[in-house]
Amino acid sequence: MLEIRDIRTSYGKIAALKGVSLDIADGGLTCLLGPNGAGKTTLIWTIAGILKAHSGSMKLDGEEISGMRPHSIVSKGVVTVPENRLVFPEMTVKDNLIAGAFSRRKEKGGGLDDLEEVLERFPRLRERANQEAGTLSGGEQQMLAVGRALMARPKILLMDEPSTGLAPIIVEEIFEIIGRLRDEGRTIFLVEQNAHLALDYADHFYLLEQGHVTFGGRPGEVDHDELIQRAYLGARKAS
Amino acid sequence: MDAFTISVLSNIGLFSFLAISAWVLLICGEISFGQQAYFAIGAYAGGIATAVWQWPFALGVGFGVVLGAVIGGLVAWPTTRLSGMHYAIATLAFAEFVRSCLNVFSYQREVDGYLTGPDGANGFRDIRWAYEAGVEPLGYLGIIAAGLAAVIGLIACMARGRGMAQLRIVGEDPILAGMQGLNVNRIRIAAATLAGGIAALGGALYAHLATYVEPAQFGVMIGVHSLAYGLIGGLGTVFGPILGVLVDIGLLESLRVFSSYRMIVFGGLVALVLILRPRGILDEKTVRRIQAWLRR
Amino acid sequence: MAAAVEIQGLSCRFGGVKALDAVDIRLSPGEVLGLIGPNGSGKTSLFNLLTGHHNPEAGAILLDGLDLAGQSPSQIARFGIARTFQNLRLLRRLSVYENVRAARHACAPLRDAFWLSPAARRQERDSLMNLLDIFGLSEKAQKTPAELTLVQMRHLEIARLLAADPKLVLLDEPAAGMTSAETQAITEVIATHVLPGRSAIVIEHKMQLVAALCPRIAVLNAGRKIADGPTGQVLADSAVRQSYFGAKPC
Amino acid sequence: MLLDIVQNTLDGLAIGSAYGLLAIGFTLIFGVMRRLNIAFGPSIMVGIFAGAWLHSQWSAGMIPVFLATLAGAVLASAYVERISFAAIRGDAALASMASSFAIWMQLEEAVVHVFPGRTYAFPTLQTIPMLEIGPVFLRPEYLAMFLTAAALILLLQWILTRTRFGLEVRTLADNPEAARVSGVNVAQVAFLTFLLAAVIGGVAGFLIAATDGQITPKIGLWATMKGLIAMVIGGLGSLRGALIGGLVLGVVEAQAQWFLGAAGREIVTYTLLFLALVMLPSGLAGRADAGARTEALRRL
Repeated sequence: MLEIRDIRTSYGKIAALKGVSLDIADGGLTCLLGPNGAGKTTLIWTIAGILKAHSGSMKLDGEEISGMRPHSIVSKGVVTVPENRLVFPEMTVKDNLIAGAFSRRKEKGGGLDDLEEVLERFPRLRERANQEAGTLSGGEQQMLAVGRALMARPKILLMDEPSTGLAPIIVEEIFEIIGRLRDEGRTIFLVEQNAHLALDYADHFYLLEQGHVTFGGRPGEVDHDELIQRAYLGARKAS
Repeated sequence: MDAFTISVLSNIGLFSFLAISAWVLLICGEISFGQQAYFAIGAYAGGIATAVWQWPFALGVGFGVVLGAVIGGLVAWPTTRLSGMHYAIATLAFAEFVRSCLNVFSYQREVDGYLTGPDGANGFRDIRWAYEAGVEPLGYLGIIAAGLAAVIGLIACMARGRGMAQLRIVGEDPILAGMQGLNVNRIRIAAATLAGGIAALGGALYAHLATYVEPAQFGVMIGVHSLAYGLIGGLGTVFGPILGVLVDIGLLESLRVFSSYRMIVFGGLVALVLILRPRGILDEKTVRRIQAWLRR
Repeated sequence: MAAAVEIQGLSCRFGGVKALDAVDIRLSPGEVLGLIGPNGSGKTSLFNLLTGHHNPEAGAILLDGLDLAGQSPSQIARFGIARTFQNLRLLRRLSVYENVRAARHACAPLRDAFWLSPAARRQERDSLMNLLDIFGLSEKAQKTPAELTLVQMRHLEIARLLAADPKLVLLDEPAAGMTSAETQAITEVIATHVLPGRSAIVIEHKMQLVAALCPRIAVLNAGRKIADGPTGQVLADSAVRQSYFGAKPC
Repeated sequence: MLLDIVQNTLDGLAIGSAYGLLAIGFTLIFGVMRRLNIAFGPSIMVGIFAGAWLHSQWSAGMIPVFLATLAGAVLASAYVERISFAAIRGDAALASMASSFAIWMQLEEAVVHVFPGRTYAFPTLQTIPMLEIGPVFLRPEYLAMFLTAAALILLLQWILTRTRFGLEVRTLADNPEAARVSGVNVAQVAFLTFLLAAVIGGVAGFLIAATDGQITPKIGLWATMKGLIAMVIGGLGSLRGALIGGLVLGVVEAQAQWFLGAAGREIVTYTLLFLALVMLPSGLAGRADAGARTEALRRL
């Protein structure tokens, strides 16, 4: 569905992505693993159009999306759930969700027809629909961020470290939600630190190190422990 | 030099004090809309000292500078903890407060048979030291240049010492500055004291050149102008604000051909410069490059 | 002079989220502690509390028996605590040299603001250039940080930290974004230049660095300390592996 | 004495409602851009002179003059936005402010060029007789000013809470990064917010000019000062605060003017402003300036 070819992005003179190529297949969960500072978040922001790649191409169903502005990319159906649960803290939960449907303004009903469905999916949000989002707990804010993204009817959902800063029990809850979304046949691209958990849900994964994709495959094809050893513990092993 | 050139150069010199004063605070990360207050304080205090009290010129100017610096420090003491916008408006409020106080400030004494001294909104006439001492406009330009050289010299010393670096670190990242052990509040108060003194020096010199000052001359407009000079000229060096003044007053005068369109032309020019160079013409990077080139 | 650190029952919260929950950590003089845990587990919050940027909700921090609670960050810096930052905190518009020199301006007498004798200037310059030399940055002294590579920026932060000659150093992911070889190099630099004569707490995800530098590690998870002890032992602990590397026990 | 105070309060509330509108214009721009547009007042001034021109040329009635005022303010604001905000990178807040000052000089010069005299006449509402409510007088133009301002604020409230555009404005003010990932066209919304602010400011300018009956180019400086001050008194970034700030400023000015005269009014106003800033930096609306602080700490 999304073909990324040789994307290079840098901050000032620091090259963060040094030619990244990967494919996000239609339906299913593609996972990107890698240590801190490898460029995972940079890749998400680049796909979302907030950072500009200075070379390379990104094709969504054959259509080039690199160079488009962020709002155009959202309206093409590539929607981000950013790290650290970027919600609108001073707006109500409901308004946060409505904000998710901005890209669908031209549709009949302004794209608000999914509001009920999203509230159905997250009963905790329905209870707090008129509360300010800043008053929600971390896990609820993460649900809200996912819900907001769903309001845009995404073709691809980009999720950046949904487990950051959450207690383990909440992380499991979030991953159950992600698993459910995958089972519904949605296309998800997940960046995650928690490798074991991510590999349990992933259909396909890539390993990003130092701005390069150094490994790609299916979970189970390789020894997970060895992979994690490599990605997170910095041990040098031949691949 | 003809009279016109001398008066233009004198104006450039006097505005430079005000511009440098605002620049010192900009370096320290603070936007002040109110440096004209210290300019006014310097002008009135210096004028009163020489014209009413009949002090010698140097002492009178010195009095103005000290008063400006002390008030600058005192005002900074409660305001430095305010965040950017609030600080800017607080300085504006203080400057307008000073101006409106001068509007009702009357202090006249009889000197040589004439009533001399500030008289509220009617202003303050006959600050005649230059006339009495027989200093020609060219000579007075020399005095202004000497004052400016002293200020630039002081700032050069601070650049060789720790002062300038301390200001810049606080201006760049006050939180990091704290973690390097710098007392951010104290440095900000010191910067405001310095800025107050510099503006007051300009004001005292201005009063003795003009011989007449009135509260209306110290409105917000010149405060915002002096802030803009630093931003246009560049924040990298003390010559930035002076360059800003040169561009404004120098160009304004030389663009007389444009007659009444000159503000339109100048405003457009400034806007263009800022689009191309958001930190002004002589920004930090350019200055470092020039320094490296000079060292070679 | 290395410092002894005692953290007792430290708690803090941000916007309703408990970032730290009754954390106790003791450090004897000269000891180096590795601090690990998943993202968001409160490691950086602990550093922010130590440097005085957040006030604890409860608990105490003692440095050589001196209570740091309520002290300003600048005061704490002068007591001898210095740190680096996970996201790098460099003065963007100042030169590399001025970035290192930033650590030398604290506590200077007022006279120094206006005048440094040529001898003092030369001495300062020599010592700072030596420091930059250790990190291979002396060539870049007049460049801005933006002209450095990520690895050089991390080195620069460590150089700045050393310029302050602190008693306790806090390193926040010094090897983030580095290759194994670069990690190896920075590990050696830290071991030879930073740690001797100092106490240290090191946050790091790369076990390569932690194992080489820290004889002891503590693990935070969701704001609580879940393990503390000799490195090998802690890493073998299944609870730690579970919280850190994922739910699956291995 | 007490009667005077009541009378002054009524007058002050009317003027204050116009100050409130100016402050709301500033707040909208500042909230969405996080940058200060000090050319806001001068843009309104352009509008007012456009209205005055229509009035003097064709002795146009109130409604065309009103529309011309809005149109002038909107056009001038659009120009400021393009040159000083859209063209300058978002992180160069100082440059934007200095640039808006440069444009201010341009606008003022342009107006002075077209209207070389000092003062110009503006159509007034004074044909309606004075209202008497017991012992208190109510100037009809003040009543009109207050009611118009109130209606406009209600309309703005409706726009911001009930329309899609309003929601977009709020997302941008609340969290620009999240707004971007939600598909908000940031540049477009910022531009439209600028124009919305210009309309609000234009109404305020029209009300003030129609009350005074005469205008000078100084009204640009005046509007910027009053708007900024009211915004800061109320607490940065809150629309409710901006309105409260405007009303407080209006009442304080009216009382001080009555009891102390023009010079005294200035001294009292600025002393109060200074003290309010130092003692209540979060403004009367009481919302702490937490935004800037968290922003700074987030980098840790």
